[in-house]
Amino acid sequence: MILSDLLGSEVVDAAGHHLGALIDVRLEISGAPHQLLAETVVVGILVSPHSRTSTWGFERRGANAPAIIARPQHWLHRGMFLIAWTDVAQIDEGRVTLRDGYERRDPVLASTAHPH
Amino acid sequence: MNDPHRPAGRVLDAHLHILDRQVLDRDGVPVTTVDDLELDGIEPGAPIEPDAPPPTVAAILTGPDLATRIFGGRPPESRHIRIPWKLVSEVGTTIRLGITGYILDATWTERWVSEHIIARIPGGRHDPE
Amino acid sequence: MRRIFAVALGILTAIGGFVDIGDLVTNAIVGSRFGLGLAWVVLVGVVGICVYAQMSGRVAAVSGRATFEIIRERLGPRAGLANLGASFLINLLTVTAEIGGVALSLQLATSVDPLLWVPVAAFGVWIVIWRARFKLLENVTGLLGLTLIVFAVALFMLSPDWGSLAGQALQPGPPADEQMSTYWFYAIALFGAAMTPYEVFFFSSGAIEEKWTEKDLATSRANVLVGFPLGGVLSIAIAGCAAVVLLPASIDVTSLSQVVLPVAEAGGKLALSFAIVGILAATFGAALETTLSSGYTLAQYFGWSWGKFRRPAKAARFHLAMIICIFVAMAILATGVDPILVTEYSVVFSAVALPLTYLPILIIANDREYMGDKVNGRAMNLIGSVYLVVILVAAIAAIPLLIVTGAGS
Amino acid sequence: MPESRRGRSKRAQALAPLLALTIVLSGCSSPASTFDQAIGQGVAAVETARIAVDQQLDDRIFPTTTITALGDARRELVDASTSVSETDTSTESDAALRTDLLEALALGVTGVNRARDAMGGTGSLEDAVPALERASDALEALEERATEAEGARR
Repeated sequence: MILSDLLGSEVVDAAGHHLGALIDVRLEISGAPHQLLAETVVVGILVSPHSRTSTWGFERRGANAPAIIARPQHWLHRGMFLIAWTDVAQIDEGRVTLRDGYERRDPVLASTAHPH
Repeated sequence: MNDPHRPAGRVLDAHLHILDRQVLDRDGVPVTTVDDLELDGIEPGAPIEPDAPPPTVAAILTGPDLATRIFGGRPPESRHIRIPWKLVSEVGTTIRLGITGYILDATWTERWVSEHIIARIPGGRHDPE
Repeated sequence: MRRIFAVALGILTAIGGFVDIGDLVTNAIVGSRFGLGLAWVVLVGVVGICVYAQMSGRVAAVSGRATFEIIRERLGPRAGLANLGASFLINLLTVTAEIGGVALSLQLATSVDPLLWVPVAAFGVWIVIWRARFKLLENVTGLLGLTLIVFAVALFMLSPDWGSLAGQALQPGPPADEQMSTYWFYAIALFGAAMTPYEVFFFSSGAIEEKWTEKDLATSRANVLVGFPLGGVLSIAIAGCAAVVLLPASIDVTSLSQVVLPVAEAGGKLALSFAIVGILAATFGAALETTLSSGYTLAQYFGWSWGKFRRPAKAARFHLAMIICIFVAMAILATGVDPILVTEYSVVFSAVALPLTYLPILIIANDREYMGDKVNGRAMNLIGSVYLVVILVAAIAAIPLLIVTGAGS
Repeated sequence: MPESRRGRSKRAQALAPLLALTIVLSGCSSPASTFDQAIGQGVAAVETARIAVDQQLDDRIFPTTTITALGDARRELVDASTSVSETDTSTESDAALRTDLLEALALGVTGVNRARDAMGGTGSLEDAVPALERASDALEALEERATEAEGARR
């Protein structure tokens, strides 16, 4: 599976109700250790109810400067949430189905400040 | 292991932090950009077992994947140029590889242009003065 | 001492490097038609390029990432490609205009048909890019370009009626025989000439060529904040000269020979020789910068190995792309198209393409993952946001005005 | 290049077909505006030539620069004549204006050519001055006439 096939997919709940669009895939560098870097695993998907465009990172870090860009971005992606991979029931072409009783989680990324 | 509330390692978002970033080799020489990522362990159209292991990042894709990401469609399987994810040593504002980029498939056009054109022009192999 | 020298050199090259064929031609045209009535645009443009260059220089020094890498990373491949296409084409137009400008200034010195000079100029540009060290190339052309100060000297020697010049500058608006739309068309052209994106691609990639770190930020700030405004003063002086000598004789500038007439009027052959050397150096320097910028933008978008600090064989596609650009520019000039006209179009389209290159820099300059604690402050974000609006308005208005005014004719 | 390069409006059309539309939209195709533009172009060229010749007589300019400036001026004059000759008119006064304008532009070309010849060693540069002055006067008179005609039309 290729990442860009997932991006932009419609996300629906178990009953088929539209929830939003998949705009990113959350990863964690935490799997089995490799020679150089630990395995990178998928831990969840980010769903935006109102827009399929990129967030330019504004939603996930609580970034709010400069306001002229941050405000429209926050508005465009209002109500964005994170779904744990364990809540994903099935992936089809252009469509992601969640399990019954899925949980909407906070999408904000813990600070990974890391200049180069 | 994959409860997003208690991350066990570094957490990042694939699109935001990896896609379209520069890939540099061990010596800091640009290799390519991340045109796409290959994920292992997702079977389209098949239900995901609740206890199935989570998908993993398998490889950085480059070459024809850029064109298909922009214009749509999908390159044939054989046309993908892959850089296995296990060669990655660091993910920051760039993706660093732990090896020299010169031997990778991803740099064959660079090698070709270098050997057949640029190196043949006088001065092409020398440092600027 | 060494440090003071480095700062002084940086400032001088920034002054010389600010003025290129676009600034020369557009300012002379505007001066000959509107006097100093558009001088305020140069001011707006200079502050804009300071803001833009300062941010991208800081991003490059702190994160080690050049402007077009960031454009692709933040906007994604599609918007990035649209941006690349536009920036690259405008760059190509600008390369063409600059090489044409070199040929025209050689014509002023020799009266030999510029078409014969085009291949010479193009070869000169290539060989310098191929062989010369980055620092050398930047400093020599920047310092020689400084002789353009003769335009400011000439303006004083012409002893104009300063009161009426100030009046033109302080009461902006078109003169009676010009239309409002033409006035605004040239306002955008002048803005585009001052804020050409290639300057920023070159500036930020240059920071990486010279391996800047956070320590160099103060130097970079001084270069930008002193050098560019002085370059702006030079631009206004060019417009002023045209306003004093050409405007009263109702000469609308259409050629480079007209641009230097006021200098000869004021200071005779000595001043004229300074002006010709200055124009030659400024256009040649800008030809180098724009050619390099086309290589930078392509390489950074596709993730090729680039940079003059590498030997050509280690940045092969980068060098090949630049060679192709120079050939295309030569081919365009060989059709006999007037470089002055190419220049006029290139500055207008620069204004059109600006928002997409400016936006990602503004975003990244606020991104802590890239910048750590060197992110934009409040004041910088305020002025950065104001300029985002200015740039957007100019870009949206440019094409309609181009059509309505028939390119200012 | 100088002979193949053309004046502003013509060159614009050659560069981009889009500009044909442009010129229609901006109303540049009416005889009056073509004439206005040609007069402006002619005045600019003749005045440029006069300044260059004056500076040459004062020895303030390099001969190479003078020759270039004269060449550029001639190109503009020829281009203005071409666009005027190719204009259809619908009134007597427009037709008369066209004739007089072509005459004035031809005077300008004569003056510029005389100056170029003098730079090449044939004849004296002083002789070019009166010719250029005549062209300048003629164009100025036409400028007034065109303004009056415009006033009458309104």
